[in-house]
Amino acid sequence: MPEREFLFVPYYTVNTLTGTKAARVVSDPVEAAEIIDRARNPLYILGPEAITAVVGEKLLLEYVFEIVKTNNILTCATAHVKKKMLAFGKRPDCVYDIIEIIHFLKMPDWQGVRGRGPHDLVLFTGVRCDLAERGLATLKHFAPHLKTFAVCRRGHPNADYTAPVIPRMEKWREYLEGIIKGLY
Amino acid sequence: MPEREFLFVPYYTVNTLTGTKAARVVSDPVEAAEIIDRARNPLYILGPEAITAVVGEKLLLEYVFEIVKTNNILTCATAHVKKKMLAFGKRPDCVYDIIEIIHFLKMPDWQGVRGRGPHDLVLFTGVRCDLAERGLATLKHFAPHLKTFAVCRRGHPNADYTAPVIPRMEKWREYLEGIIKGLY
Amino acid sequence: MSKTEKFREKINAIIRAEESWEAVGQTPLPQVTDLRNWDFRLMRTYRPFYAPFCDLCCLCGLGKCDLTRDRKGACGIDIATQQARMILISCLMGAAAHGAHGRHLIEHLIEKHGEGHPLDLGDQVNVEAPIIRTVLGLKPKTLGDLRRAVEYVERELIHLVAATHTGQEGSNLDYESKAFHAGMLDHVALEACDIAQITGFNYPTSVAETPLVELGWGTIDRTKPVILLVGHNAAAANSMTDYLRRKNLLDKVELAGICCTALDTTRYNEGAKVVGPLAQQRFFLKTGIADVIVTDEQCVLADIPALAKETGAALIAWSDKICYGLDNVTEKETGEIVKMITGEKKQVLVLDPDKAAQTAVETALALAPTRNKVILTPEQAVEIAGRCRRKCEKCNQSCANLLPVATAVSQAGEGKLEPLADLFRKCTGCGKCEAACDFNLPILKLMAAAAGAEKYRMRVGRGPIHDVEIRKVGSPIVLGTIPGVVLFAGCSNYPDVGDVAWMAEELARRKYIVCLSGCAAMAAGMYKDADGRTIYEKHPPSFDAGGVLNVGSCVSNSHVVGAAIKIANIFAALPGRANFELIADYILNRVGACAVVWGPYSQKALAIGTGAIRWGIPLLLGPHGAKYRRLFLSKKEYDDWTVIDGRTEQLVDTREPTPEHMAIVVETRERALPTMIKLCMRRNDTAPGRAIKLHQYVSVYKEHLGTLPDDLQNFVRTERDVPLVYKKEVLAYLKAAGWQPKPTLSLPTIIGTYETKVPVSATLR
Amino acid sequence: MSKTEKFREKINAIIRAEESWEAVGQTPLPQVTDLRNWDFRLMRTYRPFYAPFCDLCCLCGLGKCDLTRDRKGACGIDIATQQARMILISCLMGAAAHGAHGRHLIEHLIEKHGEGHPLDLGDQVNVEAPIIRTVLGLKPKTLGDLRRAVEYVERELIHLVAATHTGQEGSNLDYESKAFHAGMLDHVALEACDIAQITGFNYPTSVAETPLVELGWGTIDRTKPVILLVGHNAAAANSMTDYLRRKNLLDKVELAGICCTALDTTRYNEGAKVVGPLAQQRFFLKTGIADVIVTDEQCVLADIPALAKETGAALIAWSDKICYGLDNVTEKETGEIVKMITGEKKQVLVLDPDKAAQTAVETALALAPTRNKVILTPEQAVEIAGRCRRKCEKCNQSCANLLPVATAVSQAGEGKLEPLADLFRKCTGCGKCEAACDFNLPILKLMAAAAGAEKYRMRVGRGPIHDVEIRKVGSPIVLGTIPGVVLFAGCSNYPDVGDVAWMAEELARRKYIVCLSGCAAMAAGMYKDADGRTIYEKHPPSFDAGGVLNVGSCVSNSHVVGAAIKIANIFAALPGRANFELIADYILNRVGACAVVWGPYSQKALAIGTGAIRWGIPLLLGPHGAKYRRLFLSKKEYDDWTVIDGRTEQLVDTREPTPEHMAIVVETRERALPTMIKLCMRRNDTAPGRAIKLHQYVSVYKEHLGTLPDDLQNFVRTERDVPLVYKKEVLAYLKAAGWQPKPTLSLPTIIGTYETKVPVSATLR
Ligand code: SF4
Ligand code: SF4
Ligand code: SF4
Ligand code: SF4
Ligand code: SF4
Ligand code: SF4
Ligand code: SF4
Ligand code: SF4
Repeated sequence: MPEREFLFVPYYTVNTLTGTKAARVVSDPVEAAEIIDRARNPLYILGPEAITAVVGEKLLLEYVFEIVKTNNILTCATAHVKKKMLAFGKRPDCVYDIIEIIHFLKMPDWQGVRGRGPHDLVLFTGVRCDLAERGLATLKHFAPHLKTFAVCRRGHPNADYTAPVIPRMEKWREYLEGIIKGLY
Repeated sequence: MPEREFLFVPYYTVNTLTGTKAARVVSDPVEAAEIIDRARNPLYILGPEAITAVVGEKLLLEYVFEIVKTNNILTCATAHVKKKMLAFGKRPDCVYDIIEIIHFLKMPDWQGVRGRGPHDLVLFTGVRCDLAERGLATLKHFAPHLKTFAVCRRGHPNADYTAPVIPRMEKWREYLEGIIKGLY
Repeated sequence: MSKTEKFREKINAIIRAEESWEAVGQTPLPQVTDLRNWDFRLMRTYRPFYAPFCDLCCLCGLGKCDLTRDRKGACGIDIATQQARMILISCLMGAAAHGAHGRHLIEHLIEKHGEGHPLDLGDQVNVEAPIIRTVLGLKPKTLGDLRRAVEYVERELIHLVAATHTGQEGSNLDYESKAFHAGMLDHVALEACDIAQITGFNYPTSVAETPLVELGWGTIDRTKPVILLVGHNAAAANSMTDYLRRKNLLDKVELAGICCTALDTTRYNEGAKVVGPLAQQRFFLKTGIADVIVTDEQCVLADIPALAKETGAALIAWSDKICYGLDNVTEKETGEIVKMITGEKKQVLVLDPDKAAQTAVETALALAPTRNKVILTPEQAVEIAGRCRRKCEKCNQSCANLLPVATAVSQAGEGKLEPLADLFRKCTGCGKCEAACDFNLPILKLMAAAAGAEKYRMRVGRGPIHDVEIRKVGSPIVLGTIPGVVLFAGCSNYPDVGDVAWMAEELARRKYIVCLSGCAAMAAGMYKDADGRTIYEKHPPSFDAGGVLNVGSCVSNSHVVGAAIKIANIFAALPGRANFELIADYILNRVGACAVVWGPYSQKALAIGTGAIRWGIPLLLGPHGAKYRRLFLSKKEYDDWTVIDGRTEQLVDTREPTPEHMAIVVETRERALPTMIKLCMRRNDTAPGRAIKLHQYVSVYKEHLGTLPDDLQNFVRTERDVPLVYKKEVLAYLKAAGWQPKPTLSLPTIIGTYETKVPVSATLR
Repeated sequence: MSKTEKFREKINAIIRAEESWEAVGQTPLPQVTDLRNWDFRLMRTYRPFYAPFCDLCCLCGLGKCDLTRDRKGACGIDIATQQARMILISCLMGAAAHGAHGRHLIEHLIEKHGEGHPLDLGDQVNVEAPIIRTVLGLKPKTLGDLRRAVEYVERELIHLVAATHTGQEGSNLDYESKAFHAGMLDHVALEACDIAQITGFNYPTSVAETPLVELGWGTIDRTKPVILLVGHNAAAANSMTDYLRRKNLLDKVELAGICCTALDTTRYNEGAKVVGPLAQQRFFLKTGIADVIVTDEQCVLADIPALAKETGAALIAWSDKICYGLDNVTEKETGEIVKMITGEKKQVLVLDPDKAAQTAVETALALAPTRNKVILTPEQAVEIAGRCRRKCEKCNQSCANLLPVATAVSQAGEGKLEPLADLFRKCTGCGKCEAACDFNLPILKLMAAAAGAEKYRMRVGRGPIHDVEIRKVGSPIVLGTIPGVVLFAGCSNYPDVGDVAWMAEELARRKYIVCLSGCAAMAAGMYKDADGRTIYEKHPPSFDAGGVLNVGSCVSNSHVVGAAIKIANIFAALPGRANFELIADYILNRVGACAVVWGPYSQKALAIGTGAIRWGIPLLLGPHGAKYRRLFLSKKEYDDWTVIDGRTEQLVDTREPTPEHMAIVVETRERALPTMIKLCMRRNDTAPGRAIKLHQYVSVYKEHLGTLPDDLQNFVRTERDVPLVYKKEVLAYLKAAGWQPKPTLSLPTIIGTYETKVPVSATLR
């Protein structure tokens, strides 16, 4: 049976159920890798779930390490993530809490982390879902100059790109590994 | 290229962009015909666009006549549709304005048009889109005992079933004719 | 909390209970729950109908909450209660807008005239404030007394706003009762506001035949300096008139207005021009005809600063409601401000209407000669429209009024301008089509070019209905021989601007009394018959059968409700003072009136409409009204229509659904017409009266729906109700429909069918 | 409109300007735009940050409007302005809730004591109403004077509500300025309300060591009749205490409360029990322990009627804010009402707190013996949980707090109850998991069974900070040697209820002054150390370094703002009367205080927080706070931090981002701790003071983030600021970071950096 299609945005926008701008689902991790690869100056934002969530045998954080390694992607440690990163011998490129980094990202003239210039892609992993969603809404409306990608198995409608909803842990591991593979 | 998939409803409902209950798109007119066919006591609500919109060589109204004929589907003429129906020699089974008929349909114990018993499916064609959408929202929330089907080329997220958005007139004619063919 | 002795004393002092003009009734200065039983009684017959505008609630940090499939919010609220809560919030926005407006105007006029300044509505009006009298129990004599009325509104309002907080009311019915309260407060504010300005600015009052003024953007002479007034508070505009008059410049400068400021400016200065209703705001701003834009409050586009910059017009904002983030230059000298505007191109905030007025005039004089006001010609329009890629249809998709913009524009590109001109009459001016167009087509300017600069005329708002008029029409209205009073009020969110003139004309020629206000009063004037006459030039301006009245701006709506009250109070001599239920019951059962908001959009119009319903006046809304989320509908013949016969005090099952609904949305004007006629029927109609109403009903129904009314049996009580002309066919129809005669009552009342302190005997008199 | 002579006279009369306790400042009874320049100045540094909660606006009939991709609404509004408008609406709901509550309480107490009843806060408090004095310019002496304060709130409020109507304000900054105004009005209402009840009910005031009362649902003796009080208005509860005392039943009936009614009841009756904060409302109602539920107003679940029916508890609602559609039986005899409740199982509305009180007691006595209150045992919980199909995860998906419900329930099914007990501490009680579960698992009851009935203790709310305390701590706070005052306020929408106790403890042991109110005051008590002591039992209750104070209910938050004002007014002897800007500037630059709303949900908490910001007090919010939609953030070191040196009147670029933000959301408690410490830094800190603050900052940062603070260079001005313990590593770090010394100021002020009538010299005293 084919997947059912639901209509959220009809012909007349006055009749949209809510909002016409929803995230594009990136179901294929290879495509996800391509999006990351294409970015000139991506920034990876790490939230506290990254240091507690276990995926397969590893911390979620460790998958992110793999992803950022490939392209030398800059990282931002939010909340109290930094300490755990140090424990793995990694230093974040900057430390802000989630709202602060979003505040900077809103400014089109901000020269970005380490002054490398404006970021064109911002990845999110491990931020508390409801808070991330609000932050993504901020960027969606007030940072048209960049794209956001929610690498989160719960899915984020307010991002530009989102991982699909992946309830099963095993599939989530596959997705993450697929991205990493795609990046090499 | 495959159609892009957008995420409106993520894992956590607190993060839905919109409500979680959107219409299912019935792209295949054969399936549309099946839905109509399956109904025990459907009611077809006709709005004023049905008497002005021309599809191919005919009035939209005339397609509806074909649809209701097959199954002896009861009709409700809203606004000032009745007069035009009479001009075609057809009498509506009841006359209410759109809000009134919806008010009755909300009541689970209403014995329906001509007292045939509660309706299980309500079809809409030709009602002003924004008004229909509000009426469909009423039924979605307050008439869980029946299903709604928007036979409208602009699409209706608040219905249970909706025709897809069909900007081209030619395709719309095909869709309508497809339903009629499917019903015979 | 219940009212104790001490509290009662305080009330008595506020309303001067010792004054003996009438005995104080049951509900002086009613608080939030005092009329709750009345509201619940109304809702027993007229149930709230909800059309949720969204499935979610996003009002607090526990959400957002999905309320579909019987889900409740984290706070426990359900979808119906949430809708009612939004309704209350909207009504409060509306009531507050009027209340705040009233407070400012009253203080402004007290500054000028003193709080002891007597209210004077002329020799035709003795019952000066029927709403304030009935609701508060106060007979206001001075501007200071009007302040008391507004203070009452302020005092009540905070409790209603409080009730919208999360974790307050848990019942949709109670939210609706509170919305009714807000609606009633709104009416108090309206009345206080209009009486204040009539008194303080000497607006027309005891005369029906007010002057005709010019209407339509074609009437504006753009070779003169043009000041455009946008909003609802004419304090600055009237000050401009004074200033121009003092400087002998009255005919050198064009004062043109949009929305109610326009209407109220013409009540002060018949040389002022009315551009048109809200729907034309964006379009007119885009033409660049205005040299200076002066904004006050309400229904003013939020992006006027950008629009003004687009055309090089100056912008002066003077209300604390709309400051646009501008520098507050109130403390500076006028000359200096003018220099800032003309020299530095600054847009300014001047929080003083008199200073804003002088500044506007001086700026217009300085600026106008430097501006080049060129309007797009039809030929240019065709050329520009040629750039349209019809296939994209982005304009259509964004259209707030679902219009076929793409077709019209692309046909214009082929030289056919009619569809675009037609679009102009249907367009509500939202501007979304333009914003959506990837080719930056200036769609609104194209429309204007296609439509051309029409000129119309409109009668100046007359204010209150006169007591003598009431005495004259009281009887025919209550008996039903004047078939009804229809008030067209509210905004210009129309399917088609022409609808109002059409409906008003249809009713006037059927001898209804047609009252108009606000944007509707303008829209009604925007149609000319074959002889070039507007509706105002064709029909008498008196409150009598076939009359067509512009009562004034939105705040003047109070006078039509006031007329209904005065029918009870003056004609029927029912005691009105602090007697809300008694009067509302009278109106509901005996005054054949309804209110029509054909182009609803604003929270103010919702508040007005909701207030009207509490008074017993049914409300008909145009299609956009469904977005208000809530209506009040009966189940027609399936409902219980038992009332009390005031003479015998017996319950009588009338089996007669009148009025049929208290708030309904109708899709087309052809359907609206018979619906209004039905909504003007009352249980009290005498047989001849009902026959007249049914005559209209049948004739209209036949014309637009092709047959006798499908529900005729519901409204014929005895054979004597049957209109003569249609007797035979109606009788045949009734027979076929299994019709049975119904009881008729000469004193129907719902007092006594619910718990109230008002005795049934009070309805007698 | 600008203020004229006559208007000024009216103001003078209201505030009794002739009284000479202080000269009247620049802004007596400020109107909507009077403090706009101050607001705009704040927002120049602290820009509004918006996180839209929805892409649409659905507030009027022109919509709904899609505001994505720079689209504007039909009214011209853009997404930022629309967010600010929603913020204003929310703040108004909050301010109105407090204002209406205040009005009712004040009238209630005036009924009892007369309007001339003098305010008396005891011998430790002379500046009785710092907020009212500073904002209005009035020194209130009687209950009647508090009414004046509330009337001012009512008068202003209507203008703000009006501004939310469509077609009003077009600037997000102006909406924010209006929201600040609403927040400030909220504080006036809070103060008036709490002073009234302290005076009228004789609550503790001039004593710091108030009694310890019982907290937690385990403290409730369900063998007695149990009356549960839900809401924020203790009028009925206190009347119950009186009635029980009169009848000698005080120890025969359990009075238990949830939310602020609980807190205020214990201020009157130390035998009353506190069940817990809002988050436990649904859960406790589901246990069925309450025999009678008495609802008043605010933060009361909308579906209590259904919940009460579920357990067979009686329900009495007595507020006009929450009528639940119930029959109003206020006029009936108490005995009769009790019969309706016990006999007919009717839920009733009694709009009189005294009658509601008697009815509740009598009902509880009659009903309790007939009820069988059985609580689920852990064994039963395991059995029931066994029905869970973990795979469905519907509970998780609906969880408003994103909790792993499915895992907890299914593990419980396997006999492991700890995850469920843990869930209980994180659960905010929204009830959505239960509603979503297709197997109808009673998840809340399961949690309760797993968590067990804990017992805690809480100190009774103490009311105002004493003038003597202020004199004592004024200097160390302003110099910075007391590192800060942190107020934990607001709701219980926590990621984890344990966070509050944890943060409060961390701060108290670092010698911060920790104030608590409302739900936060309860949450802080819901943790016991190894010795079984709650935070209230470990720390002194005085307003001094290391003190932990429960100020009282939500309305008592005013006393902490009041303390900051009193530091300026009493300690620094700045004239406060009608001098808002002067005082707020002092607080912003010199009083190291911040407010924390860790579990934000309500519009009231938003209003309180927004008001605090206008006073110069930064706000830290827990993660749910992002749903408020708006924060105020600086650009840190990238911003311009120029201020004026009050002594030299010269501009000085301090390059020091303190306070760093005015409203920020923080994700975890570990991150919150260093953030609070930063938000307590002020430009005025002396070097020793700053060294103390930095010491705390460094130690906390190291502990939770593993290194020296990444922004340490921003807060070290000279080497003397460097904390001794970390001197070496800090200096090395600073060198590496390219740090340069910054100027220090002893009298920093932003007065003079924007247009204001307050002269810079005023800051000097
Ligand atoms: S209620 Fe309105 S603002 Fe809120 S989510 Fe729905 S559409 Fe958006
Ligand atoms: S008010 Fe109620 S329904 Fe709305 S978001 Fe808050 S908890 Fe949910
Ligand atoms: S401006 Fe007029 S035509 Fe254009 S989208 Fe709006 S309503 Fe439609
Ligand atoms: S959006 Fe512009 S180009 Fe496209 S159809 Fe409309 S007017 Fe033509
Ligand atoms: S009628 Fe409506 S749109 Fe027109 S001015 Fe009044 S409120 Fe505004
Ligand atoms: S208020 Fe403005 S943005 Fe909101 S629905 Fe109305 S027109 Fe659209
Ligand atoms: S009741 Fe508690 S666990 Fe259940 S959904 Fe709500 S917050 Fe989550
Ligand atoms: S919804 Fe019910 S059955 Fe499903 S996982 Fe949650 S508790 Fe278990």
